[in-house]
Amino acid sequence: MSDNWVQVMEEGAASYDLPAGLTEADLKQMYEGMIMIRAYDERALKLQRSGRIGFCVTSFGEEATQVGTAHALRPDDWVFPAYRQYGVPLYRGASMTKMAAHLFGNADDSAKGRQMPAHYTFDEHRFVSASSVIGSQIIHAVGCAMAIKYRKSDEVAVTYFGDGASSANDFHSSLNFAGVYKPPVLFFLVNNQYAISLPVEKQTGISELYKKAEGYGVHGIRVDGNDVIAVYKATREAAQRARDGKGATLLELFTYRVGAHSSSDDPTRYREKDETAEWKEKDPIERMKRYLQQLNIWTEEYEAEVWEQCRTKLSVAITKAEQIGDPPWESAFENVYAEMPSALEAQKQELLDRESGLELNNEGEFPL
Amino acid sequence: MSDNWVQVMEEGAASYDLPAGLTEADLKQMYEGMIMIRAYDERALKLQRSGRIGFCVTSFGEEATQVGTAHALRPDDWVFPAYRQYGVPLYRGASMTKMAAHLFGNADDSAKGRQMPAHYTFDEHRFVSASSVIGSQIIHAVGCAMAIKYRKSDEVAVTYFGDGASSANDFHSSLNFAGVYKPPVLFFLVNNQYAISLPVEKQTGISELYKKAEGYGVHGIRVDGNDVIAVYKATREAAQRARDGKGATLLELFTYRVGAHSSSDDPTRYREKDETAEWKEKDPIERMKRYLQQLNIWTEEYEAEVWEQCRTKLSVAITKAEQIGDPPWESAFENVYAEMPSALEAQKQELLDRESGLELNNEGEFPL
Amino acid sequence: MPQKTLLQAINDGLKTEMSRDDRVIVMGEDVGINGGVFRATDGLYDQFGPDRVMDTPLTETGIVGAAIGMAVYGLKPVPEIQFADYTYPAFDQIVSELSMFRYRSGGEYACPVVIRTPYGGGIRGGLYHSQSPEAYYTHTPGLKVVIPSTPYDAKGLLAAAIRGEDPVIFMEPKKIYRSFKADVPEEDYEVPIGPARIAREGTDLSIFCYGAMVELCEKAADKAAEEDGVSAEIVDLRTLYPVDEESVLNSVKKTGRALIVYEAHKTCGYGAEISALIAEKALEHLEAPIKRVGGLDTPFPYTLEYVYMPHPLRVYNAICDVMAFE
Amino acid sequence: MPQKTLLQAINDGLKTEMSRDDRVIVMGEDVGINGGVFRATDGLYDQFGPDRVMDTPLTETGIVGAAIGMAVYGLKPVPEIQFADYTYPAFDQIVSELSMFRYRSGGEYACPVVIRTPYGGGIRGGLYHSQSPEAYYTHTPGLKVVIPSTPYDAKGLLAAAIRGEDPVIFMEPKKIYRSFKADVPEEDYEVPIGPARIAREGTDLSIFCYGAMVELCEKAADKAAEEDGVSAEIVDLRTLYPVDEESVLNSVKKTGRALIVYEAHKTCGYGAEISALIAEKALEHLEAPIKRVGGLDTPFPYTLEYVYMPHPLRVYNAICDVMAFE
Ligand SMILES: Cc1ncc(C[n+]2csc(CCOP(=O)(O)OP(=O)(O)O)c2C)c(N)n1
Ligand SMILES: Cc1ncc(C[n+]2csc(CCOP(=O)(O)OP(=O)(O)O)c2C)c(N)n1
Ligand SMILES: [Mg+2]
Ligand SMILES: [Mg+2]
Repeated sequence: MSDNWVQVMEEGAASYDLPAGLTEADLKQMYEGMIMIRAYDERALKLQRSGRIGFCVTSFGEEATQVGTAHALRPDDWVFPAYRQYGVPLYRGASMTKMAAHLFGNADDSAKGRQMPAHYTFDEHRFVSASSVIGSQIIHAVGCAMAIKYRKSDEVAVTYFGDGASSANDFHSSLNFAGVYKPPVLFFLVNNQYAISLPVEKQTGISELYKKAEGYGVHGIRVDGNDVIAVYKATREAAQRARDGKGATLLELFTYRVGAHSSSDDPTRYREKDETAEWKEKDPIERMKRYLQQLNIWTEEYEAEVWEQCRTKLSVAITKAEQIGDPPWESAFENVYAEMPSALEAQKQELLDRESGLELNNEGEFPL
Repeated sequence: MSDNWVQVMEEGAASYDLPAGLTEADLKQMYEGMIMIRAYDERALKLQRSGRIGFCVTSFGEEATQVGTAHALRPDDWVFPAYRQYGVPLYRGASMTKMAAHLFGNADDSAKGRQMPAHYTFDEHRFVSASSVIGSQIIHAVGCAMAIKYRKSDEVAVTYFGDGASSANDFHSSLNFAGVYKPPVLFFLVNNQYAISLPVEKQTGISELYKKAEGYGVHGIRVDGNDVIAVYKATREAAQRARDGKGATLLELFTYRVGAHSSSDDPTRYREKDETAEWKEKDPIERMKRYLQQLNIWTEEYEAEVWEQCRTKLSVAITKAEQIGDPPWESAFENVYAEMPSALEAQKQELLDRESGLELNNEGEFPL
Repeated sequence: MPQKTLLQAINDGLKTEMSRDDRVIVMGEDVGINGGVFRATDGLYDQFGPDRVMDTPLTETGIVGAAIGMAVYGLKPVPEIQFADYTYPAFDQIVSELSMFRYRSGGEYACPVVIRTPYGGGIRGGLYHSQSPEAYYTHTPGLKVVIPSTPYDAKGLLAAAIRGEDPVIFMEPKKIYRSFKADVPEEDYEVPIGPARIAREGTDLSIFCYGAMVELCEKAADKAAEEDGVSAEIVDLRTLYPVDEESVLNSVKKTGRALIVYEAHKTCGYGAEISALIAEKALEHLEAPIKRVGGLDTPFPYTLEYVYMPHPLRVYNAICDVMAFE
Repeated sequence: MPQKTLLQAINDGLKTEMSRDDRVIVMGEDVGINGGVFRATDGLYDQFGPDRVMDTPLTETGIVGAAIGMAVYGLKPVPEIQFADYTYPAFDQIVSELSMFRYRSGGEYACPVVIRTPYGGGIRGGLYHSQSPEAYYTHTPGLKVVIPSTPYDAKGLLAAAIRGEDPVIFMEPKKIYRSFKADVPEEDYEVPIGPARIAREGTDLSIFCYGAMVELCEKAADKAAEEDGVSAEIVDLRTLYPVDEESVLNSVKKTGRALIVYEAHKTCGYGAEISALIAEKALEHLEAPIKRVGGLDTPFPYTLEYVYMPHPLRVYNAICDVMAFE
């Protein structure tokens, strides 16, 4: 293992010591967390395929990047995610009903049905609403961390984004600000090797993306993103550095997008089945399972029970969510400003007076 | 001298061999070119101070970055400059009258008086019009180089920009494209250590800016920007690499902005006189002079004659330029599109019909 | 004659232009192997290869900026921005560079780049896959802004845009990408940039619209004709800048009443310009206030998309309002 | 009471707000040691130190984006963008992020960032130091857009913007930064965001304007009063979004004639919205077409700045046109 490559669980098996002060309970919690995400994705995709929700994003194969980081952070650390990190609030204990409500974009959704699925927001979990614009959230994490530093607080701000996002404007502004102001921010670059159809080799001229940090005077490191303990360990250390006033770290979490980009995408158009199969072998949940087995804390019954619990939790939440209707149409006018300007009030009144022309009228299909 | 630091003329004196196939005539040409820029700047500043032109930019201390690069390029190589590289067209033989016309923004200006001074354009010298928006031209050079590659031509596209511009969006998009497509483009990062009042230490988290290239898989190198021969040599090599299909190079030309940012700026507000004095010692023209002296190709008379010629050329051109009036007011409507749309024609007609309200009406002062 | 959807017509148009002129280069995110997320560039990669159909990194400012550099060299790039909402990271390149290159260089350098981008709602794309930013671009001198509403026009206007000498923002109404087919000639042809199209003649009021709103206005007009005997003239503007002032003013002079329909936020949307144009140059012909039906002055919601967007019934109601005025 | 220029009033306003509330942070290019290129932030660095007056790297998207993150945390950042023309590299952060944060998060996260930026012509700044991009921002729901025209309003509106809960684009007319002085109270006070100001009462026609155009309209109105006995009412809008509809409509109902003056490109400029508003809601009160005097539909030229910009005589001519109509 080189200096800049963090891996704890050897790919086959191995390393029986519990690292970094982790207890067996910690390991189980992480294992269960990953299964929860897997179960969530399977269910979301089913809902989408059967037309019960309009769109979904999955993170098959990337569960460790979410759970390992989340486990290492404090609940008061701020999270600025992309769309593929809903596993983080799930792990932080977000209400499953609220999660499901967002999938439906219903009246109970904390985003009030205004965003496409996968754009969760949970202020009680410091999981901050993101746009769909790739990369734009990165700089918000930096600003948040600058504010933390200004307030001399010991929270950390973290942000997740993809290999594709490393090409975006605000990757650059963010790393640059981080190098100059040294705020307590962690950059989780989830390199799943694809930006929709574009493989990472065509995204940028280097293959080890963590090296981009150097050009900004920011500490960079590459982590086996399918190794949940390595992700935990690297995050833990980087967060400590940040809290100690030593500034930012860019953590490249090297992994693979096993599923499609989204429910609208067809990856067979642009990549080989073999490649995907190879990475399915490296499944982070399977890897952890082998580890737990070697520690003798895994049994078939345990596994079955975890799955059962996850699925039940999901079923209950989804049944509930499906009964909740759309947000009231008037809510479309709220929260544009702290107070509704009178012109907007008038636009609302105009619809209210008529209440006609308020039916669904979509013809197209969401493409990506 | 390290691998990534190009210097030919030792600061004190030294190294008597003519490098890289340069003749004495080449050396003299470069020396004279630098003096021409110096003379130009002195005159422009005087014109500005006496209110004869509205604004100007100077490049005191940065003459070698322009002349060294220009000497190494072919006339058919494309130049995408910032505002501080008017020495390049000057060196490429642009008409002095045209240069002066631009200072006045008069009817003879090839930019038709539409841009502030220091935004020259000369299609006959492949010196491409730039905006004032910092960094935005860098990606144009990359696109041009991609087109060159598409056409399998052996031209090279080059772009100049400052240390400040390395923080801009299009520095990032440009280096990234260069790493991916490997087009024949050279990036001249003129690190003069200031972006208006911001010292480079606060601009970014590293001090050797050429290292930014690595994160994109682009070749990077640092050059003594006050050593015109080093600049020449490094450019020559990088251009050859580009023509050979080996892709882009980022050349950090390390220098110092001896003058103010522009005629509106007062550097005493933000930097110490000592610092500037120290760098005046490193003057690139003086340095070259010592070199020529050691080669025994410098005399007092030669020097005096060069200055005399430059000044005369300038005086002639400026006298001429000052007699040319403003562009006709109707010209404000031209070149918005290939053909003038009728609505614009109507706006013109409206003024024509009235011809009142066409006097100058400025109250403010340009601040930077 | 083959029947094509608007999307197929665009695909056809791109193939035609690329075959005619090797200066034409297509570039953008996922436009190559994947054929574009909407499939507008489907088949181009196979036919023209990776040098002419370039998959790019995820940077819109890079895409537009590089296209500008290519155009300066003499090529004719046709970049795709995956969604009009993602033109904003490229805003500086579009507004400060692309639009002004010819002007600032005194005519030395032109930038005939055609930016294709799908815009508008109707596919449940939520806040960031539904916007209609045309007014940002019609307020930017140096750009032409074109929006087709039929397959025939889509191919013909695209041809005119690519063959022209000016930068064009070519906005494609994604809602109707696949919603109907119509005749599209195999041959190449141009629909000139500038003239509006009278989509339907009428005498009682003029409806000005473009893109996906044309079909919707037709529905509303049908209802008004049937139920109220109103004869609405529908003017499909097609080119937003430079606008066909004459067609706008002639129509309103004929009918005396004007309604403008657009999906973008109502305030400061493009419809405001049409209204101001009429109020400046044909006010004395008006028999009723000029009404606008626009998108809401809110961001574009996901679930409540139908509240945000103009709907045939909202347009119908507006027709009634305008007709009721005496 | 002290007499201050508009620029001094802004400087005073910043000092006042920073003294009142330690959440207020100033940031931007050259705003620290250098005091801002226009000196709007002069003295702040010495008084409040580098933690609250932050010199930033040259990246507008970084400046606005970081300010958003700070606001999410609970601070009140007041970034300066050196010229309004340089808001474009930050356009995505402003339009996709800043404006929509509250909406998209269902009200969970607010972003009370106040972006200060000098705009407009009048200092021979050429293409890229003269633009008036207000219409881009008034077309963006979620933003408030404020433009003062007097020192008193500048301080008071800035206070209201900073103390408010919404993002504000605070545009400062650089042409009149230093051109006159007027009373500015030492104490802190607010001028509320929203209401327009009747700069001059009149009965014959209404002139709607803002920023540096107000002074210019006053000159034109003086001439019209003297030479033609015209009594012009001048409405200084001050807040462009949300606009004070009532004041606009009341004025036009009183005078029956409307003229709108702005420096931005005429087509799709903010004046189009005011015209459309009147044409929709007060058409029956109009005795003449609604006229707009705007900047040209060209980029902003350097030498020929005076051709581009509205001039008192152009406004005067327009007053005559509007009054001539019967
Ligand atoms: C600015 C912008 N451009 C384009 C898109 C369309 N788009 C959505 S996701 C995506 C790819 C993102 O790839 P990556 O950052 O690697 O994240 P991943 O999907 O792999 O998690 C693209 C191009 C967008 N959302 N925003
Ligand atoms: C996008 C943008 N932001 C701000 C400015 C204002 N400005 C003009 S020059 C300058 C500093 C540029 O510094 P650098 O890139 O180092 O070039 P130098 O002046 O040192 O040659 C700034 C901030 C600008 N022109 N464009
Ligand atoms: Mg990816
Ligand atoms: Mg510099």
